[in-house]
Amino acid sequence: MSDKRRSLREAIAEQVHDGDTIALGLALESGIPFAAVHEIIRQQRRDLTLVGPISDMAFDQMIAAGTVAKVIAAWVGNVAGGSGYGFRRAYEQGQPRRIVMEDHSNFSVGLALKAAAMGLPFLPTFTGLGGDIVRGHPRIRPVDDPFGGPTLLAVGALRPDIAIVHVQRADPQGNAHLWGNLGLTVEAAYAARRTIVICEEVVPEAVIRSDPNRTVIPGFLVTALVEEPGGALPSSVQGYWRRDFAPFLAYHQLSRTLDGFQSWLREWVLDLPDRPAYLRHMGEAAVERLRVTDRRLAAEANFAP
Amino acid sequence: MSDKRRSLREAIAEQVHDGDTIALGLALESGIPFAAVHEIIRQQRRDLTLVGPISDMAFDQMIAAGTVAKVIAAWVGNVAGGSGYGFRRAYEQGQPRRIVMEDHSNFSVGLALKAAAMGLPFLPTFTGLGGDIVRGHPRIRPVDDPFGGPTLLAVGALRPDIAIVHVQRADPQGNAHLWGNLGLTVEAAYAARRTIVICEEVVPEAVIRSDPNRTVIPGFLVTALVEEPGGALPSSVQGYWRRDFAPFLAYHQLSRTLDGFQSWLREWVLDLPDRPAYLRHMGEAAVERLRVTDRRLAAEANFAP
Amino acid sequence: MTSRYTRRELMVVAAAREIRDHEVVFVGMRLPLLGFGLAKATHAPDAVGLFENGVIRDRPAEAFIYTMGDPPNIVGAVACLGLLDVMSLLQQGRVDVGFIGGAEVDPLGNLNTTRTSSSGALVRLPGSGGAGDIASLAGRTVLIMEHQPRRFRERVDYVTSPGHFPGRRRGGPATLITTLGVFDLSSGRVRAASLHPGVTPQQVREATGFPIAIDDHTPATATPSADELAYIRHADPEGFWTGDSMKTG
Amino acid sequence: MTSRYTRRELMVVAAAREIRDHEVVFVGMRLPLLGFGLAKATHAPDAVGLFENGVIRDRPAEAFIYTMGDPPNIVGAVACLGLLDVMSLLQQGRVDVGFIGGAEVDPLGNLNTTRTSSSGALVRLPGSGGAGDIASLAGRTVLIMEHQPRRFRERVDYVTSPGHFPGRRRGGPATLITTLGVFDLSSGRVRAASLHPGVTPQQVREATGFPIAIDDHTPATATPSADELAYIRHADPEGFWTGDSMKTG
Repeated sequence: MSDKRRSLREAIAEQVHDGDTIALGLALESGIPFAAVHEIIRQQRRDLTLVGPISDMAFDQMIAAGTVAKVIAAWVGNVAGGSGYGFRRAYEQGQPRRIVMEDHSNFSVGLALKAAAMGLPFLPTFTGLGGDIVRGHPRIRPVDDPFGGPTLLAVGALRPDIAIVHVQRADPQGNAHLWGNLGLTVEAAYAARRTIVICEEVVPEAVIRSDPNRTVIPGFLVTALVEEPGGALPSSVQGYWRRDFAPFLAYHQLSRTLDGFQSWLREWVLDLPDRPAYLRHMGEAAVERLRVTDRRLAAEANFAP
Repeated sequence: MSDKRRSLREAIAEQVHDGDTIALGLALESGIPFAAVHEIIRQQRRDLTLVGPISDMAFDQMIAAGTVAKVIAAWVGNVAGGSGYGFRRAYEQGQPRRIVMEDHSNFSVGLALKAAAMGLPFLPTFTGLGGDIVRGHPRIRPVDDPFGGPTLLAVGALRPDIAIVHVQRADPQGNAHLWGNLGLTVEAAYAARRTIVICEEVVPEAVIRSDPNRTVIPGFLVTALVEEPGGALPSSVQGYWRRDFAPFLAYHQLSRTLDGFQSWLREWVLDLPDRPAYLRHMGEAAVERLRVTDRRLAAEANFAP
Repeated sequence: MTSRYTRRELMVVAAAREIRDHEVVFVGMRLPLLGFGLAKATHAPDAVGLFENGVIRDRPAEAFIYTMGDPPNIVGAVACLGLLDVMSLLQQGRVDVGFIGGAEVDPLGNLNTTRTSSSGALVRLPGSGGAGDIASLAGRTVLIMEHQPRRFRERVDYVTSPGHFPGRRRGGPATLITTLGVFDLSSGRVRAASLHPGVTPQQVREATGFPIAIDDHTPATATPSADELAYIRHADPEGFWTGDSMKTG
Repeated sequence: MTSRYTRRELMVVAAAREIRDHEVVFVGMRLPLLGFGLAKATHAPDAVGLFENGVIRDRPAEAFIYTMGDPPNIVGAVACLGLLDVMSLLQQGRVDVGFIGGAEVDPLGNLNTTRTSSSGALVRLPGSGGAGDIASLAGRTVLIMEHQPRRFRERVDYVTSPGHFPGRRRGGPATLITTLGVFDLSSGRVRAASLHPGVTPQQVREATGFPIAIDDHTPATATPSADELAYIRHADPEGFWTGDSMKTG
């Protein structure tokens, strides 16, 4: 089988292009691929469309760095602090550039990805009726129930060029085990033309095959596999990393001003070559405080035939 | 929390009524709840509508026993032998009674359950276009794509009165762990008004909570929990029971004639009070040959926070 | 006797009282999460909680969580599904009550968390998250708000989470819990059900940007019992969510 | 030299040759499953196999399986998903080729596995299973049939698995592998691509219930190599699927 391993720099360089539609932050507050977000900023991608449910701080950073032309999401901000100031500056003042916002609810953005994952032009729903999100929405239209029930809303399929997901482990072909929060990870990986899987550890295929029900993304959907331990920090990874709250609050404070954001950007993105350097910059003590060392193992599941 | 444990006899008596629409055999060839099938026959339910993808021998037995008025399925027969003679006698000659057949493909019957699971009147699909299954189908109608693409088919929601599923383990509240084949198990449990979970073992809740990603059916959807080891035999249960091929072939031979079926029915259903008696009638040696004693455990998954 | 408590502790108790036993609850973070835990610990031991990220719990996390995705919220969950799985259960009508909040509310119970020009300049807010879905699909919704004139508006600028509207299939706002009182929205009008101890009708009217019915016999919101306070302070020991300068009672 | 082989072994080899490397294959049971394993072992090491019950494998099961749900088919799978997950991938266009069989076929490649009156009385067949979905949605389909006049009909009684039809979105029957030969269906007509060794055009015409184009230069189906036979007999040691009275070659 083909080995899909790449460095994060290679994976972003090969697979993320200017103007691409990128789904990330799909598990909501956990497993956000911040290392990839920062590498995309370092590689100066432009005119990206970002897709996700609640993006936490990641979308705000990419918007404030000027990489984003459009956002398709249910919530953009900073879960710890509320508002995303980078998002607000772009939306309210066009700083550093104007962005187009396609507002969704978590359900509707999920259905848009699910429709693409199912190979359908749309999926019907009742969510949003009576509200302003769906009024004049470019991706949501009324659809009649052919069985005579009340009119529903059709959410049009959204097919990202690429999905970037962070998981606990994968084999060299990209067969990926993910546990804990799933959110919209599976739907996005199925829907996207290309999928980059970033994992805490690449494991022998026997580990993945020992529990095929844990494989949320089959390798044949994966176009690049990156082993990047701690690549989701400061967000959490079940069984591997605790959430680091301080950086969310610090970013929230700093990003109130453009200067503050620029200083954050230099210190944590532009002046660092890669994620290992980011972890060194955090300091070993800080990293070790976040590393999960306890064990609460899943109960045995016997697959013997 | 309320303890949902019942004997199989109690669960069928309380929850399965004449005329009910029952989904079972949802994991396809494995985990077929034969113990429940036989108990339903013993309790002489009538005018049932059966729902499932490929039912293997279970639907044939219920049809031949006269419990069934209608079948909604993609395939009815005996995977080991092909034709289901009980189904054929009922469909071709009305013996022991006429049945109505609603033909589906695996995908379309799955979408019918999924639509109900999602609280929707229908789900769109492209499957079946150009074929006879969908022509004049009571549950499948054309639906336009509101975004201007080609016309699709809408598969109408199918909400069973009850789903009966066999899993490896569950806690007393019915939170159920299932691994190996899933098929349409989850969709049916979500869609059904009531769900009977039959498990190999009731385990302490700590076992289930140690791996919440393995919980395919949350307990609040479960109306009765039955601990019935070997309740799926002769079908397999991953990690617990091998498939027993002989009974499928023997039934295939015997059921060619009505007399043959009646003799099978007496020996394996009517003359046995319950599943433990069925296992005793198989003989300890036969049962032990089928019991899985090897261990091929899923790789560790650490959920520590 | 009742010990001293904060307005937010009072709001948690009011939120808990909105949950009936055996109900399936779409739980938010902050006060509703504490309210769910309090209800479980008192009158609703068999309530079940769903989180929009796919987590299903029948008891609160063992450790304090800042977001629903925090690892302690997965540990001990009865199930951890996908977002669309819990949204499907919500759309199917399996969720009895959901809690939502917003930056602005109007008399129909419409909530705005998307954008507003109430203060003049356009302000972009984070957006719906799952709130619009809960408002659309839950059996009933309980709204939780800071009670301020600029937040209580005759008509919100943008309806992120729909309140009462003609042709609604199901549910809609039932109760509004604010920093000043508890209000009944079930009729599509705002009627004071109780005012927090020490709060006058006049204060409420001044803090509300639209006419509001407060009859003279409106009772005081029931104060937290010692046990209720003990639970809340165990669950939020630093007062991260329930701390409040204005001590009362 | 080629050792003796059965018609079914020949059909397995022909099925394997329909699979290209790196393709995603919707695998059936019996001969297609053996063909998938043979292709993996020879020219298509990176092919991936999907089963309609949700199993995804990149190599055949270690033990002989009678049904795709047998426990050995789960052991060593790369993924075990739901039925709708694999059907979604199929509908999305991620599946290059699928194998299906039937009781009756017609020149358009329509398959009937639902009901027939070809022999006079109505006979109810088991139905579609996943075959109708594969026929509708795969990038191309390969049909495998017993070659008998009553099965090869001008028009099948019931189209369970649609063949070529106007307005088809994608795919359709590409190849028909029978007990007598290999036929090209890609044009919407049946054209002999090869006849099995020892089979005459006359035999084929007599066994086919409709006119069929067999040009005089139609080659003989390539016979199994020793390695191919070795694989097949390792995978089906008892000849459960490939056993055949008529020895040839």
